[in-house]
Amino acid sequence: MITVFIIILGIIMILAAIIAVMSKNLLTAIISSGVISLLASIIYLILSAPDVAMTEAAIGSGLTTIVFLYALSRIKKINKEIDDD
Amino acid sequence: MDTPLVLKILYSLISLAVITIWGLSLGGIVRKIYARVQGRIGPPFWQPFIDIIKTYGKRTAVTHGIMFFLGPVFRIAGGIGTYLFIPAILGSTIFSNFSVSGDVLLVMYFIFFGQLGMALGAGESGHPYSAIGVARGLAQMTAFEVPFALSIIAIVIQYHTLNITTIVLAQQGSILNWTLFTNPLATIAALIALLGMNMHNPFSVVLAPQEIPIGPPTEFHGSYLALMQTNRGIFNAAKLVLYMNLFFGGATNIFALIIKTFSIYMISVVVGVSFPRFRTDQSIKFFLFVPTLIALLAIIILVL
Amino acid sequence: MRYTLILGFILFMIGLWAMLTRKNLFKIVIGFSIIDTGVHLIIVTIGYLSGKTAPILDKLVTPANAVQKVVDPIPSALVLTAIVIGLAVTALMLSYVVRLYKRRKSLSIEDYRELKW
Amino acid sequence: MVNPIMIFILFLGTAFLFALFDKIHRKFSFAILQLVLLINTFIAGQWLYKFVFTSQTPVMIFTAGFKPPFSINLRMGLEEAFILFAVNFVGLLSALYLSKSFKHSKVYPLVLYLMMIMGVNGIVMTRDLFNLFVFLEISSISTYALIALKENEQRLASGFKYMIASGLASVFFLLGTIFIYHITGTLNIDQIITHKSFVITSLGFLSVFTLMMSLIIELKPFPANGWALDVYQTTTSGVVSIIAVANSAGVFYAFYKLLPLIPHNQLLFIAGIGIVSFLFSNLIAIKQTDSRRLLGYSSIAQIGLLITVTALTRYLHVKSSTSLFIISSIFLSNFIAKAGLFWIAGIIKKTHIKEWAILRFKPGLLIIFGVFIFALVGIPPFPNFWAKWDLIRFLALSKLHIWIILILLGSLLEAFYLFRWFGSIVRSEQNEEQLLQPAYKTVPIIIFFLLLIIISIGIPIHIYQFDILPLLPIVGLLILSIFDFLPSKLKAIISMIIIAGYTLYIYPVLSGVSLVFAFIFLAGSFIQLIATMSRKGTDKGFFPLLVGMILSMGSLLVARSSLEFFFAWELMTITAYMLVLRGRKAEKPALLFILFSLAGAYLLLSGLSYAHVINFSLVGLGTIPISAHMLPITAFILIVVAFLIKVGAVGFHIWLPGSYAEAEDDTTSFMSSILSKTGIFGMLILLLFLLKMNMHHSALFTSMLGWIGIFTVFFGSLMAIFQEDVKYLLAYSSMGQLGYIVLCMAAMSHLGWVSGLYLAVNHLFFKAMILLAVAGVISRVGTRNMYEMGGLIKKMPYSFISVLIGIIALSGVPPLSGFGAKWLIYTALLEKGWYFRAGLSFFASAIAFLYLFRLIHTIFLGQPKPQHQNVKEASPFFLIPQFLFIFAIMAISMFPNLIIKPLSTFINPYFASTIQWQGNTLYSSLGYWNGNLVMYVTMGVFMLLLIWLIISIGRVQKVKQFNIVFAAERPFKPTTTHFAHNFYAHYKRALGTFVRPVTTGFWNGVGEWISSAAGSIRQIYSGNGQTYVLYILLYFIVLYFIMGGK
Repeated sequence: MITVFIIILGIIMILAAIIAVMSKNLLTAIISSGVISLLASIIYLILSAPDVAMTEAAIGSGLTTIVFLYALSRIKKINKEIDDD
Repeated sequence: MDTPLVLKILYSLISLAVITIWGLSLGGIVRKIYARVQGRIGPPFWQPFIDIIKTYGKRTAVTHGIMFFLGPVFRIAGGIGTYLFIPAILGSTIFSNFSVSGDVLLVMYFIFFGQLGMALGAGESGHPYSAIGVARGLAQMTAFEVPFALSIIAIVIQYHTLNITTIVLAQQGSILNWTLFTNPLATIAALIALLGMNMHNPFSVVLAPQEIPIGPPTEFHGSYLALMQTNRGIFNAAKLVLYMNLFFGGATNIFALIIKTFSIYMISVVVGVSFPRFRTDQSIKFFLFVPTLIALLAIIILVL
Repeated sequence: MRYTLILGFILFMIGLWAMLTRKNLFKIVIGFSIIDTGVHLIIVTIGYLSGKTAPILDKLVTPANAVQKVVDPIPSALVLTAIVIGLAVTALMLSYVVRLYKRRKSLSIEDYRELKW
Repeated sequence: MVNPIMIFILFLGTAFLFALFDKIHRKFSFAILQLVLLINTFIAGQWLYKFVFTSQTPVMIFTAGFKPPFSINLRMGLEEAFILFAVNFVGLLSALYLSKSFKHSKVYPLVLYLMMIMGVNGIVMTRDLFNLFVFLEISSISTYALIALKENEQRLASGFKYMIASGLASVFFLLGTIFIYHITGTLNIDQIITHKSFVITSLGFLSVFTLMMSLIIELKPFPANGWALDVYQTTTSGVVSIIAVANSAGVFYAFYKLLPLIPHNQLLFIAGIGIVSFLFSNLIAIKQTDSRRLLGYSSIAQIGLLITVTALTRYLHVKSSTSLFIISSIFLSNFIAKAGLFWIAGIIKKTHIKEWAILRFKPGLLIIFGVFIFALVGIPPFPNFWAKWDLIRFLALSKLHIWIILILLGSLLEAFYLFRWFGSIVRSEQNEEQLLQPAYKTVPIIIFFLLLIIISIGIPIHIYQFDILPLLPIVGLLILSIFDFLPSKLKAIISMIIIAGYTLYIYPVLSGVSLVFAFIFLAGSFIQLIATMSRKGTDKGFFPLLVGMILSMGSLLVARSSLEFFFAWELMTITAYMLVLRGRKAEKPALLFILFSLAGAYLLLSGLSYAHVINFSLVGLGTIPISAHMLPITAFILIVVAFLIKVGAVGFHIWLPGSYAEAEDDTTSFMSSILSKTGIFGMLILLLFLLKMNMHHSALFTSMLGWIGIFTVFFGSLMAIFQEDVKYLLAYSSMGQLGYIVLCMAAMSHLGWVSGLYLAVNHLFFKAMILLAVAGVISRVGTRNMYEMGGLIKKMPYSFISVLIGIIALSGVPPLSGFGAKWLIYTALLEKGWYFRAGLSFFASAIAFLYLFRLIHTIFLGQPKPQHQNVKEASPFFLIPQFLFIFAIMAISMFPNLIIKPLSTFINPYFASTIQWQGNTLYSSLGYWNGNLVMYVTMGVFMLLLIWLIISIGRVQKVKQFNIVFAAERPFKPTTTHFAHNFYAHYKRALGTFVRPVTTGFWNGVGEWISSAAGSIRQIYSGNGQTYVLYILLYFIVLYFIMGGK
């Protein structure tokens, strides 16, 4: 039962990874990579590592995604500055 | 060999006088022969003596510098020295000269003494033809030196000595003991080298009168020239005596000496009369090819 | 749990593929973070031994029987550290990307290769 | 003892408080930073002191009160203390160097800086695998951040490449760690090592492989290192010096720590990884013109060498103290020199290596730069030299031939580009530029310089138990350096005093043949030093080097062991190189000189290492019984080639003409007449071994040597005659003359050796005379082209006389001493049965006439040039030594026994004498010669004829040189009338084929091939970060399969 669950999770993660890599849209890519981490934290739970799961969810998924998004916004800002010039 | 020094010097002077007269006469004879071959009457054989006396008599003298002045002295000292280091007649006290000073190596290298001095004198004369002549002469010398040295090496292998007297002694007894017969290849190579040494045709480009009027001695005149002419006689004869000792059994008396040296000289004269002149590079190639190979062959045969 | 191990490796490969083939600097960083996730997954899986519970002392798990009952806590500890380090590296990479972009206005790695040989 | 944990407490404690400190003042926080590093340096230093000077054993520090695996433990041992001391010290100095950058930056770079150094401290001390990972990451992350300290585009780009490459490597490290943990159940390195048998399983192998490979990747192996080079090239000097030395030191130590995990049979692969890196980095660096990138290549190469050496010493089970010494010496050389060079780069602020020429105007900095370069190359007495010596010795003992070849080849490549750089700086024509040398940048450099010097002097004294004798050359060099401000004349006198004192000091040790060479080296130098008094002003640098060179030649004589001999040999080489480099156009020739000399030195080194005897020296030779097989054939050949290079034997001669010609004129005289004989001296020792050993095939060897000798004579002489440049002519002439000596020595007979030594002494006399005379001439006419001279006999009669005597002595015309040499040579050769060699040497000696006449004619005779109207005689300082030599020549010409008798006595112990005396006549088995009588006869005849000429000719009228018989016309002008240019055109027509530059062509071909190989190999560094990641991946995979992973 758990095995099937893990397999399904795994397939979703792989798909998300592929999307993250292939997507033309950076935002999609960033979100997808966040999803991977999020799903990974579920797997950690199953693997009896609740502490890792929490950290992964908070840092790996949450904080990392925020950092990515911040970087993206900075780049957008730089672009805007150029447009303004 | 315990002749007192004064006596030794006296003997050497006598020996020297004899060889000078003979050397100069040889030159005269050769000129006569040349003339006859070319269909002229030619000068008398004592002409060289007349020339020398005349040139000594010239009173005007200029000098280009100290080396110019010393050049002819070097030249004739080289000639006389060469002769003095060769034992001219076997067993003769008078004609043994100063051969106790050294062996055949000494003679071979003393030959250079006069040439070097002459070259320096000619150099200081400042005449381009002199320099060209010297350049040619030295270049040619390096080439004929090779077969000559090789044939001497062959002789040394043969007789196990560098001592000229011992070499002559080894050739005594029969004409067949001469190096000419016991080691013909070395003799031939050395004789070809002698052609170069004597600077007769085809190896006369050093002095080539048509191209560079008389070459190195161009600027010399009067007593300088006379010294050189004297040397020409002595030096020629000295070389012939050396050859006689090394290849033709040496001489036990003055007549043998005269006959043998005359005959050896005739070889180069005959060749000289019948050949045109080589350019320097041609003669270098020639000497390094034919006679060198012959001499090498002589050594190889002896070593085997 | 072989599957999670395989999953970890697949993620690792995808990340590596991204790092090797994507020209966009952002995508390279994303690739790197995917690799990180994959590796973390591998580590946790290795630490997990089937049928054991989390290394937390409670009623069932007493200090006396902990060694038999719980999963190895060390890999988990490692992963925690690695996650934090991964975040730091990712953040630093992104800051480089932003600064590079500020100067060159390009996100393509192809545009940053004057330095060579 | 301070607990090493204090180090971390200090780092962390202060780092967190920095924001606070900074609120007070930047100066305060910076001072704290310095203080922390200083205290840490002190702590490490204290431990180091304990480990070195007391019998302190390594200690383990356990944290949290548990033993591993339940806690992390640290180790403090000799190695750790050593590295920590170095790292913290360089951190301290680099912080000073960066003080200005820190002043204007925000506060966090200070924190990052501390973190980075702390990371390295942690890497070194920790014994826990995961902890190691954490510290690696700490130092990496702070490095990433610091790279952008003063951000610019290139720095950012390179930093990004660095991050993705290094990030990938650390992921691998993590994977390896966890697999090892999975298998062994522990993270404690010592426990893992004790259970290392797991490596044989395929998973075990994979995990160890992954772990080690990631460390190796961090050590930047070729070709997976493009990212590192970019960082080296772009990062600011203070930071890059830390990255290149401190970070690398940490990672290297981690590698060192984990190396026991590698199974014994895999160690050679690891060594191979290192050597590939060493070779290829050095190869590619040849093409590099960017100074920092060049230093980067060199750093990578040195790290590669370290990897190789570490793996090899472990492979060979070399005694740990020895292997530690070798590794730490190589490590230190690179550590100090590289940090110093990167710091200098920050002062120069020029990228292109040619632009570094401005260093020329900062003599102090230039000296330091040179010392760092020499330290890298392994010139004595710097640590690398000793490491090289021990290393090659062990490799030779273990018959790892290929490794010797590769290591020495790589070293030679490295020497090539480093010396090329050095030469181009010293000899460039660049104009002076303002160069800021702020104290905060200069002080670290000077401190490292001094540190290097102290270590370099400490090693020979403490580790090799050198007494003062072999170090005297360095002492002499230093003494003269102190007096370098004095005028040349005074310094020449000081030098003479030093040499005289040295001679007296070593005199008791000398005997037999070493007396002959002492005479050549020391007395010859002493007399020639007079000529150096003609130097104007203070002429800085010349005398220290010269004295260093002369004394190291003396050192060769009194060396007691192979090491002392080699030490002196290398010292002599480097001082000679620097002297050559002083020549105005000597950049290229000097490079060629040092390359060939170093190649020779390396051959000598490997030869000595293969020899089963540690007493390769004349003094040492007497102290040991010689037995067969002491010198295997390989050793013999290697050593003999080394000496053949030194004498410039044909095939190895291409360095010779250029360096003789382009060196300063008085230097040339030293080189030709004295220095070249060191090769002969070495060969003499070698042949003595051969003689006593009864080696198989020894007759064949000496026969070959004889042929090499005679061909050297022949080609040297032949090439000499076609030279227009007088110094080239004399250089080739020297080559020829040394060929004679080789030929004579090879004859291996009493007469052969007597003639060889006779010629060696005679060559000193006449060659020094001619060269000094020529030096005098050149100093007056300002050209070396002979056709631009002419007729100088009237202006410089004394110089003319010495050249005249010189050429007569050289050519071998009786009655001067040269004939003695010829007589001895030919007699020896004919006795030996070497007929063809004798024939060829007759030819060569006739050829010598050609160049000698050309020499004297085109300079002194013929038509003078109008522009030399007012030329004066050469300076008396040139003339005095010449006349001393003339006197010597005259003495041995008149009384050959003066020299031949003692020589014969010296040779007697080795060969039965075949010559005897009767009065003044010398008898050989073949002939005889009375030099005395020849002299009298010649002089007598000459004087008589001279008197006769003077009498007969009467009054002579002196005419001008130009007053010549010229077809009744005057020639156009004297200049065109002087027949001098292309003097032997006809000879060239006849024998020109023999002087085609075959050898030069060959060596040029080799050079071009290497250069183009370097050019194409470096194309792999495409500049694209992704490519570099790919390389890392491929590197991983390929090596995995190569090393037998399944």
